[in-house]
Amino acid sequence: MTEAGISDEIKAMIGTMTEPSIMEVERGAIRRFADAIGDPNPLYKDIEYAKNSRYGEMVCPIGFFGWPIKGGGLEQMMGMIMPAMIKAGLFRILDGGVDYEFFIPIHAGDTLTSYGKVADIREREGKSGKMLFITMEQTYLNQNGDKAAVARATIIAR
Amino acid sequence: MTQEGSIITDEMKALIGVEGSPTVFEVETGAIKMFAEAIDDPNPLWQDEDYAKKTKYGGIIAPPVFLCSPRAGIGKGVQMKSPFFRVLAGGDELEYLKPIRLGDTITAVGKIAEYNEREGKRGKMLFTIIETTFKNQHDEVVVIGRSTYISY
Amino acid sequence: MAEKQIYYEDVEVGSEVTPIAKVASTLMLVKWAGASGDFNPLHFDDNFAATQGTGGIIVHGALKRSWLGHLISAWAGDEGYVKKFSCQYRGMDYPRRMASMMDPAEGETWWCKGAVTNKYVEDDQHVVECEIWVENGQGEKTTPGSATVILPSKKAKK
Amino acid sequence: MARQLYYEDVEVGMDIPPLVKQPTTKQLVQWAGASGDYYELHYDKDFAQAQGFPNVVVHGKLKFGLLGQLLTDWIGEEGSIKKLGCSYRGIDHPGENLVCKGKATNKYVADGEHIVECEIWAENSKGEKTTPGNATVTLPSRG
Repeated sequence: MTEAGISDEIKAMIGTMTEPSIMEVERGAIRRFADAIGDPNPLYKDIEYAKNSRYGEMVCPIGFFGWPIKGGGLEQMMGMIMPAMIKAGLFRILDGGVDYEFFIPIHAGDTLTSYGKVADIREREGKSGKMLFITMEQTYLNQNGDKAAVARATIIAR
Repeated sequence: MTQEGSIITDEMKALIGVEGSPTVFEVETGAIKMFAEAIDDPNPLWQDEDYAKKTKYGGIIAPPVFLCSPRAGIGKGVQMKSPFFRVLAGGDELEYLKPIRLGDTITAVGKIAEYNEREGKRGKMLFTIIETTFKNQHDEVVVIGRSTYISY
Repeated sequence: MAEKQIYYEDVEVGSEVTPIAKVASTLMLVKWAGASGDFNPLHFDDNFAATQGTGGIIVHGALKRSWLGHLISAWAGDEGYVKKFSCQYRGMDYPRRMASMMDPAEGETWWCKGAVTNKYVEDDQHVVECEIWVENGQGEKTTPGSATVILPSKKAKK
Repeated sequence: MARQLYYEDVEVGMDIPPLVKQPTTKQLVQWAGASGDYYELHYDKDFAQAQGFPNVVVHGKLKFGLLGQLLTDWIGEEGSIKKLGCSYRGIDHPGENLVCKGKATNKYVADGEHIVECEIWAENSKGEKTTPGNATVTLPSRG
């Protein structure tokens, strides 16, 4: 693997952050979510049950990040990176998947602030030529400023 | 007494006025937004807090037909009886007493208000009118809905 | 949850994550669109899907991801905690059509499954790593993934 | 928003500015999500065809929602709706034009309120009123 092949323009984007976006977590959104995926857990629909649980309020299901909680400026980051990639002749984009890491539960009524960061850009020589692995990190903070979750999305460009 | 030839039985009449199980619905930003987007109604009164503050309402309110949905509980929880199998929604009527405000918790309770029968092209038809009363968290009636269901 | 809480001591490497069956009906896809806010017509409009080369309307990847979220959070129980979670979208899935108002037509049922791949204690946390996946009626893993779960320990229980 | 409408601006027989809509399959799915009405007739084409319809059908209550917009657009922020109702008489399909229209049928002052009664409806491209209804609104007065 060689780092030399990445243009300075692309390399300079590592560490770039997006504007924060703000989302409110509503009970109705959690209910619609649980109903849609067929998850009968009362933590997602029954306020009384949730209040008596160790969470004290309805909580977000695991799959809640990505959809409907988007944010984090994924599109904004892509918008910043794309022109440089196109210039480098890397048009084909593959979704390399998203990893989630959770730190504290997110409750209905929480206000999440998220921001995105271009965490890493690596170059690899694949069978069909040069490939770029771009890792974009989205961090979600709750209203107390505590880190609630981090999503790491990888985009492969070739 | 059941009238001669009437399809409305005493058993059905006994259901008039019996209140159904309540539906509780929170008027949240997301719910109003979904509604406004579904009918493609860009009125800032439904979504823009800064704008809505300056109006006579002093804050975001819901569009007029907002509570006319199964999610908000219109016509829900009411035991219906009909000699016929097929049911059509015939129409809805809403009466407004108070604005529906963002943040309200609305409790809907329905009941059968009346029956009517009519002779249609394909025989008898039963019109069941369900009245749904929507109250806010201050126990004020905000909307009364009258929904007509036609079975035939 | 009404189900019995699982403890760290209950699982071994190779233990099965309690499977969950899902039926991706057109009804579920429409509910998901509403819950997620993803209204791409590829997931509900036959005429549109016919122009996209997918062979018909397809199940949202994020819906399958959320099923896996259901699988792992239901298994971890109220006392457990999902720490890390990821999955990849490898294959397309087609929803079941509805034969009547209540029942989907004959066709496949999807299974969300998983197995424990590792267990260890770290920083006083009882960590269990799992491989998870969604498989279609032909047994193909269309959505493989992994999860890291913190489980309660019987030893810590008084 | 548009200029505020006043009671004095309204004459019996005058038209409410029409609202042209063309519900899409996306809107029907959005409506299902917003209303919780998940009846397959409104999004599953195979299901709709099995029921004898050429395509999926626009929810009646969605059309009612459009009539609500017709009125709120017309009466402005100072106006209020007292009553609003409609009947579901005909079927509409997504992708087809649906024009919401109305006219003032009566106006009077009662208990200090300036009241206007209207006939409202949604009509299809053939001019058929698939969703006729009525509304009672109050408007501010210049007097």
